Amino acid sequence: MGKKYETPLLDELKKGKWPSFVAEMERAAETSEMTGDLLGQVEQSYKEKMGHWKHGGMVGVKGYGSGIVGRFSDLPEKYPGVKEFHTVRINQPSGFFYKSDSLRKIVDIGEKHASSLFNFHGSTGDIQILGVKTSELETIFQQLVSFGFDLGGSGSALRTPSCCVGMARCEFANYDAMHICYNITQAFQDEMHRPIFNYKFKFKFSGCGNDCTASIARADMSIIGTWKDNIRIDQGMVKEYAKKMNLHKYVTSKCPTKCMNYSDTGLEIDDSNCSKCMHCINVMPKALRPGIKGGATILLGSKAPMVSGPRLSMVLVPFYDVAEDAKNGYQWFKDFVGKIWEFWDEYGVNRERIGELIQRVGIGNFLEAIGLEPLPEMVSSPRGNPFVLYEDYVEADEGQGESPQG
Amino acid sequence: MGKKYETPLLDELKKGKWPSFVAEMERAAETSEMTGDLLGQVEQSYKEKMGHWKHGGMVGVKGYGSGIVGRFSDLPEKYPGVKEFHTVRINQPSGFFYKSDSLRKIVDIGEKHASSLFNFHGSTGDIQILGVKTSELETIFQQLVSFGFDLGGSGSALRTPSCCVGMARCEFANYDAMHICYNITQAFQDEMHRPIFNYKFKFKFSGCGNDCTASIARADMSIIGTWKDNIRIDQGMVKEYAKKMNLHKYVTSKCPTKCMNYSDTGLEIDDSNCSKCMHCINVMPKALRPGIKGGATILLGSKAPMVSGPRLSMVLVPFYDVAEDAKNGYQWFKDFVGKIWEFWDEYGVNRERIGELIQRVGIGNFLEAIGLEPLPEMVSSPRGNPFVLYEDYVEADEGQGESPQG
Amino acid sequence: MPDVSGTKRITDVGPHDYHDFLHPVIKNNYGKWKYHEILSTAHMVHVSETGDKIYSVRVGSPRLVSGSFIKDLCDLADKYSEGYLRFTTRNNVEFLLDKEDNIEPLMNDIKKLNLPLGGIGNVVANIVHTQGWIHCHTAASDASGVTKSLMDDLYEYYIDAKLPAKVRIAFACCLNMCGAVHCSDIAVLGIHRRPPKLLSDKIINLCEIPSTIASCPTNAIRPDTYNGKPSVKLIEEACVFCGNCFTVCPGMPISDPLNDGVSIWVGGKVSNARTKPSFSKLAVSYLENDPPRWPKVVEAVKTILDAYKNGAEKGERVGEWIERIGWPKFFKITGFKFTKYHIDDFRLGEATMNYSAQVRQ
Amino acid sequence: MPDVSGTKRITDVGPHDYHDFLHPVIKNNYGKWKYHEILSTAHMVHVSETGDKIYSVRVGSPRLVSGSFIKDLCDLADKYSEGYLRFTTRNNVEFLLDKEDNIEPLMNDIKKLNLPLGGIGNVVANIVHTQGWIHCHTAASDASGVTKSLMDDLYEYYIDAKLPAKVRIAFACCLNMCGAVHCSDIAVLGIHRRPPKLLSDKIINLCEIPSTIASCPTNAIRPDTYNGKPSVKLIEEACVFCGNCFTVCPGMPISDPLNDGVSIWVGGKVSNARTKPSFSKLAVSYLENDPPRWPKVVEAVKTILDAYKNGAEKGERVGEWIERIGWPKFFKITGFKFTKYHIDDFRLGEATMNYSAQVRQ
Ligand code: SRM
Ligand code: SRM
Ligand code: SRM
Ligand code: SRM
Ligand code: SF4
Ligand code: SF4
Ligand code: SF4
Ligand code: SF4
Ligand code: SF4
Ligand code: SF4
Ligand code: SF4
Ligand code: SF4
Repeated sequence: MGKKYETPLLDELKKGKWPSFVAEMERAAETSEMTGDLLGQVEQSYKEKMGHWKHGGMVGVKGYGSGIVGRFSDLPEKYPGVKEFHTVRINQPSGFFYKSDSLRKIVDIGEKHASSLFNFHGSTGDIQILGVKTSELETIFQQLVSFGFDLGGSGSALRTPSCCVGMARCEFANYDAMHICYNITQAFQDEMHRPIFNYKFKFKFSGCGNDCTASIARADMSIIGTWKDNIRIDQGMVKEYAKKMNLHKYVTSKCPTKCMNYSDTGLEIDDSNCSKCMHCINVMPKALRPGIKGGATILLGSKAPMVSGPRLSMVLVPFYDVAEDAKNGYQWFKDFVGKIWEFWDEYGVNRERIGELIQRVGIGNFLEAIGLEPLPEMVSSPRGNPFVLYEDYVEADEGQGESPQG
Repeated sequence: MGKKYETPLLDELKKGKWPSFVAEMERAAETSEMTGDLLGQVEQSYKEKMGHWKHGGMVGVKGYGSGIVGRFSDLPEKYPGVKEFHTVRINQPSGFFYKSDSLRKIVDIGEKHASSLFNFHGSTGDIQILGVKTSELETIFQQLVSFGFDLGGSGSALRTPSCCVGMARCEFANYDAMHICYNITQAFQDEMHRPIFNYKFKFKFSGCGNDCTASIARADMSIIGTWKDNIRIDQGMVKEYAKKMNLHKYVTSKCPTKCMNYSDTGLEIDDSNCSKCMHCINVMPKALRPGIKGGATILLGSKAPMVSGPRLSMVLVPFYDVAEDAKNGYQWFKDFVGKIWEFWDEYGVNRERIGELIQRVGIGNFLEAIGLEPLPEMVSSPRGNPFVLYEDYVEADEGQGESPQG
Repeated sequence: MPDVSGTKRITDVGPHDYHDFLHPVIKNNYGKWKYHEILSTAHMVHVSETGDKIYSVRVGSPRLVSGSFIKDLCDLADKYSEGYLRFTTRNNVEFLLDKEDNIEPLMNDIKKLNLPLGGIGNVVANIVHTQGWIHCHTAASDASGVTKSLMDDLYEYYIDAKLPAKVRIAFACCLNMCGAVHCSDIAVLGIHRRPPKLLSDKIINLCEIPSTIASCPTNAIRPDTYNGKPSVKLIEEACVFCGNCFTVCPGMPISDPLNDGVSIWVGGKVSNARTKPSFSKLAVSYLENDPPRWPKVVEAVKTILDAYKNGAEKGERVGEWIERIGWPKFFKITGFKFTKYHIDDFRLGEATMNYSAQVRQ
Repeated sequence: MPDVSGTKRITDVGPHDYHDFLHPVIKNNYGKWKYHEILSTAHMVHVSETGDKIYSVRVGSPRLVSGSFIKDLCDLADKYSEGYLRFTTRNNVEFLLDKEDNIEPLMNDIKKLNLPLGGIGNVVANIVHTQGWIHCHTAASDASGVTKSLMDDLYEYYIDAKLPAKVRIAFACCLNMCGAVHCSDIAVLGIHRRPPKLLSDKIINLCEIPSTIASCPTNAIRPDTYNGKPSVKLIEEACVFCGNCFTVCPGMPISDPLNDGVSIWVGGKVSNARTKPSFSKLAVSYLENDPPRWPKVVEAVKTILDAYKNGAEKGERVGEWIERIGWPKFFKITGFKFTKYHIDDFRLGEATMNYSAQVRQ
């Protein structure tokens, strides 16, 4: 369709070795006029150093409250193609695995009914089709469903859960992250598509402490693989590694709990003190493997800075036996999440994430409400200040005695 | 004078190997009737599991607002000897050094004019004569002054400064803690004896990072020795130590900055990365010594829990050249403290310690007010949240342009 | 459960079942992988207990791509990996091959497409970024442009493993931080620096006043009235320019070309390996927006990366390196100025002071 | 400067000049000490660059002592150390000798006085403690009694060096913490557990209402009126029993024999050696007062000490040991119960949660 606007600034970004998003926009513009206008508007943003999108706007498909992010240009006359330029969030398959046929179908939709521009993937995990007009939403949705894809989350709802590659291609996976992610997403379709929460809620599943989904930083509930038994050691391979590197310097001395010892007799690990950090295994993957009694630690509460500062997730359940629960369709997990959502629903306020709520009401109270025992695993250390809110005191037969201070 | 009351509970505390305070009280009771009554009252406390002292009470000697802690029994009829049982706080000499003649004189005073009971020493550092009647205060004071002792601090005043043994008997001392402590105490007699502060203010001087006065935990200003140059190494002695212990395990691997390396060629230290923690020197005092360019780090703000939780002191001046300032009568230090007190005076509220104030007004503002540059040494790490209060912005010729969001 | 009988509009089918997308070798060895070996920055092999092997070839992507880009990938997958491919959590593409012989031809074809081969091992990983001026209304900077400028300059670090450990860079265009900026080795963050405007006519008509007030982290927004209707006023001195009020209330726009820009953060991490996960910390408090190539931002990131490369020990992440040498030295060798903005004065800020006499002199 | 002419009352002479109290060997070698050697738990030698030596003999003291006690010390000093002696920052006594030959006879005389020789090196150091029922009005427990009971039981640890490192125990009788309880290896803290009584007649007459309200860490005290005069009321559920209101206002007594008692804290330290200074952390949230010998307190401290002695590596302070084995194990081996009281919910409490997947299983 040719170039509609001069874009000298954006053109600069076609140079260089890294693949250029500008080139991609131009490629997309070949099949979509909307994208031609997008190039024009973005060039103007580059000139003026500011964006040109209006504030928000609610759009969606029938029966869904989420999955579409409405977007409108504040220069619709100048760039009519971006007057409406919504995003359709499509729930990605577990582990971001695809076969080419499905991908082509998704691309077709985006080329025919939208801007031909995509995000593979959004930060939460969705495939995003950018540049959709309101009028095209239902068509796109129907087509997606027809070959087994559905919308992801947006707004005050469960957000699209995601997981690492896990057991599909990683020897470190301690539980089947892809399976539980799929199962849970299917089970909570309603919570994802019809926003009734106080705010967003995110799950991310990582198969081990390396946390390749960054769940501890950006999931309200982070499910991170761990194990209960001993690290499996192949002493022969350890010796091989020792030939190539200083095991003391690069392995044992970096163990956070100092529970390893390497000597002529081999590598010894005090597994009762190992905090499953993954370091030694990462460095010597041919010699060490996590134990076989795999499971996950469940952590709660991470999020971006608004309103009270950034948060990481904190330990809630030190060991969750995922494989055991899988036998029962993850019923324990679903009930557990249900209790948390109930509490959030009852005590949370509008736009309050679960991590903020817990901090506001006190962790002790939260634990009591959802029926968890306080455990030292939850803290990096116990309290250091003496302001303890002891909950009850003994009363004497006070009518009789003197008042203590007379 | 014999035993006035049965004290079966206290008697239990005369048993055992550790010297008994009850036995001491009984010894004191031999020369002071007051202490006989104290035994009675304390026995009653042991029976009832509560104290029998009234709330506070202002007493003092003429011209002084501090140095005496008033104390009155809430059972004065029953135990007339403890009706008034005040404490006289006597400013200890630097480093708690004495000669027997002076000590005997202090004891004499306590035996003649008080309960014959003493604290050697109070937690802040004072010698305390316990059990003084208001009527005896002036006599005691006059006598003390006559042989060169004076009262310490109490109330909302400078509290008795104290210091470690320092250069007098410790090879680790990086500056003359006893000298500056003495000089500063002399200089601030008025601030110590006439309470005009918002609350108490404490100085503690420790000659090195071992901090044998626990200054970092309980002094509003903690002055802790450090050095600028290199650790002095006697490689021969290092080898001797190496024969007796695993230097790697007990020395180098415990260095907090991992700046040491021990090998056949000897011990190497990257002094630019050494944080002067004292560990290696502590373990091998015959082989290692702090550098010769000694000085101190000045830290601010530690205190007990009330009202907002316990605090440790934080770094304010990474390196204070004490010896240089000594040439000038510690004038820099005095001016520096003066600026801090001025700020505290102006912005602090009643019963607000300096550490609490700084936190309330913001460290940046505090630094600006007292004229210190912000330094990375002051923080364990820079901010992790993006809520930065940038102080000024550029204004365009706003009449002309469009308002940004149109 | 959705009604799929056809009589009702089909909804809630959920994500596609991933089993349909798994390479047969992966299906057969699911959960049985024994170890992996990194063969180059662009490919690795995973070996199963059964002896089976799967090769992964990794390719960089700008994430914001055209349909043609995806179709190119599909063509390659059809040619070399029976149509199977995946994306990584940092938006790289991975082709999954069971035949070692296919690796070289695949790589050659990728090169023909001018796509970068790399991203595995001790590299600068693909930058996680957000929408920016391309698509978001609260952006204080552009995302794709900064990312592209950085990756062009850091290209060698993506294709070669020259670093002591992996370096994860993230970009977010506003404090909402849709990228994992708060826990990245190096992060670039779009920031505003001027309080929002109060468009009172909009505020009284479009904004829910209590949420608007509650949205402010520093309590700078106070209730007020305008034309007799509930509105808000602003304590400008307390504003930290977060833009959260604008997210809640369209009547408080905060974008301002003269004052918007980016800040740079370092030393965060997510993994639990060795050290605990940690936040990124403020390194450079402000750099102006200078599109199209943000040279100052690129230079600052380069400065950090060079210092890290020269100073860190093998296996040390950026934050671990800085902790070892100390923040004073970090500021010294990078030449960045430490200011009062670097001292945390927010919520848990007190916990970040140096409460010790451990000081490098 | 004080007027010492005699015409005016002499004031502000300040502390006695320490130079008068320094042993000649100390005076001559001031600032020249080269190294020290610990010869036993009761004596050490400091060697000067000049070759001079000073021997220090350390003796335990209950701190609360009679005049006779001090005179006993003076007699010994006169006999063996030319009258010179000092006290330590933990209330031990140190005789300073230049003659090695005097050490043994001095020690023998000390033994005759039944005073403990020890306290140097890897011992339980003398307990820093406070006033308690002997002299303070806000005490929730006695200081000297608990200290004596503990030291009787820990005597062997004072005279022999059986521990991995030095253990500093502190006692404070209320949350004012006049001992350095908040940064001790093991700390015993007197606590109240019942809200203060409101003696309104006293409050309106004796208390300054604004300071009383400001004294409360949890904002549990609110303004009120009583008999038409300004007074306060109490939100009992918010009270954390700190007693600070009583310090400010005699009308709010908080002592209550049935509920007062002690809590036990572990793992604090002050020195900067190896690890940074750190707070003591809650181990046992409540033990009742059981005078005269507080057996449960002694038992709990003993439990910690035994676990530490058995588990720690040489040179590890209590807190360093616990950090290495992890708090879960600490609670397991001591048998202390971890409760919600152990989770910090005050000011910077959030900073103490476990924000990592580093968990021992
Ligand atoms: C598209 C996406 C960025 C991207 O380029 O990938 C995105 C885009 C937006 N985010 Fe986000 N967020 C996206 C992932 C995230 C993440 C990362 C994650 O999920 O792993 C975060 C940080 C983690 C977290 O949830 O805290 C994130 C934290 C936010 C916040 C701050 C939330 C908070 O509690 O602090 C907001 C503000 C809000 O919710 O109003 C926000 C709001 C927004 C809005 C909806 C702003 C708005 O009101 O219009 C953006 C729409 C932009 C657009 O043009 O479509 N976005 N957002 C990501 C979602 C794509 C997907 O579904 O896969
Ligand atoms: C005597 C002494 C305890 C001892 O047995 O050694 C002591 C005793 C009292 N202290 Fe203290 N404090 C003593 C050292 C401390 C210390 C330790 C130190 O100075 O190194 C602290 C902790 C550090 C600090 O300053 O924060 C300390 C923190 C307090 C506090 C809490 C202050 C705060 O800001 O949180 C109070 C409450 C107050 O000031 O009202 C307090 C109040 C008191 C009062 C005055 C309570 C009162 O209102 O009557 C006590 C008088 C008891 C008495 O019977 O004489 N005392 N007090 C110590 C002073 C002796 C001396 O002069 O040498
Ligand atoms: C493919 C991917 C998972 C996925 O489901 O997509 C993945 C795959 C692997 N990761 Fe990862 N990680 C992936 C994102 C992550 C992330 C998340 C992120 O970067 O946003 C993290 C946390 C980052 C952080 O800490 O900030 C992550 C932290 C690790 C670590 C821990 C590194 C460390 O020492 O801190 C390891 C272990 C290692 O590299 O030695 C690891 C190791 C691995 C291994 C070796 C696991 C294995 O045996 O297969 C994989 C190849 C590593 C490589 O790329 O060099 N993976 N890995 C992700 C690739 C992203 C990319 O395209 O660059
Ligand atoms: C005499 C005294 C100073 C004074 O001015 O009175 C003193 C004297 C010495 N201290 Fe200390 N320290 C003294 C209180 C302290 C304190 C304060 C306290 O306990 O309240 C501390 C901080 C305690 C803490 O960290 O909680 C303290 C932390 C140290 C350390 C660091 C220990 C560690 O590894 O954490 C050393 C180094 C060592 O012991 O290896 C040390 C080393 C020393 C040396 C070896 C220094 C020397 O070369 O002379 C002295 C003999 C040690 C010994 O007693 O075993 N001194 N020392 C104090 C004796 C107190 C007592 O009677 O027990
Ligand atoms: S999180 Fe662990 S299991 Fe998952 S991909 Fe990363 S290394 Fe593998
Ligand atoms: S996994 Fe981590 S904690 Fe466990 S032994 Fe290895 S390095 Fe140590
Ligand atoms: S603080 Fe340092 S200089 Fe002072 S006595 Fe202790 S070890 Fe010696
Ligand atoms: S003093 Fe501390 S930081 Fe310095 S080299 Fe010795 S152990 Fe390391
Ligand atoms: S970071 Fe801010 S500007 Fe960027 S996409 Fe997210 S909400 Fe929009
Ligand atoms: S920009 Fe942020 S800090 Fe400023 S007024 Fe709005 S919400 Fe408050
Ligand atoms: S700790 Fe409390 S009770 Fe004990 S002396 Fe200090 S103020 Fe008094
Ligand atoms: S005891 Fe403490 S918490 Fe309770 S009311 Fe008084 S000041 Fe407040």
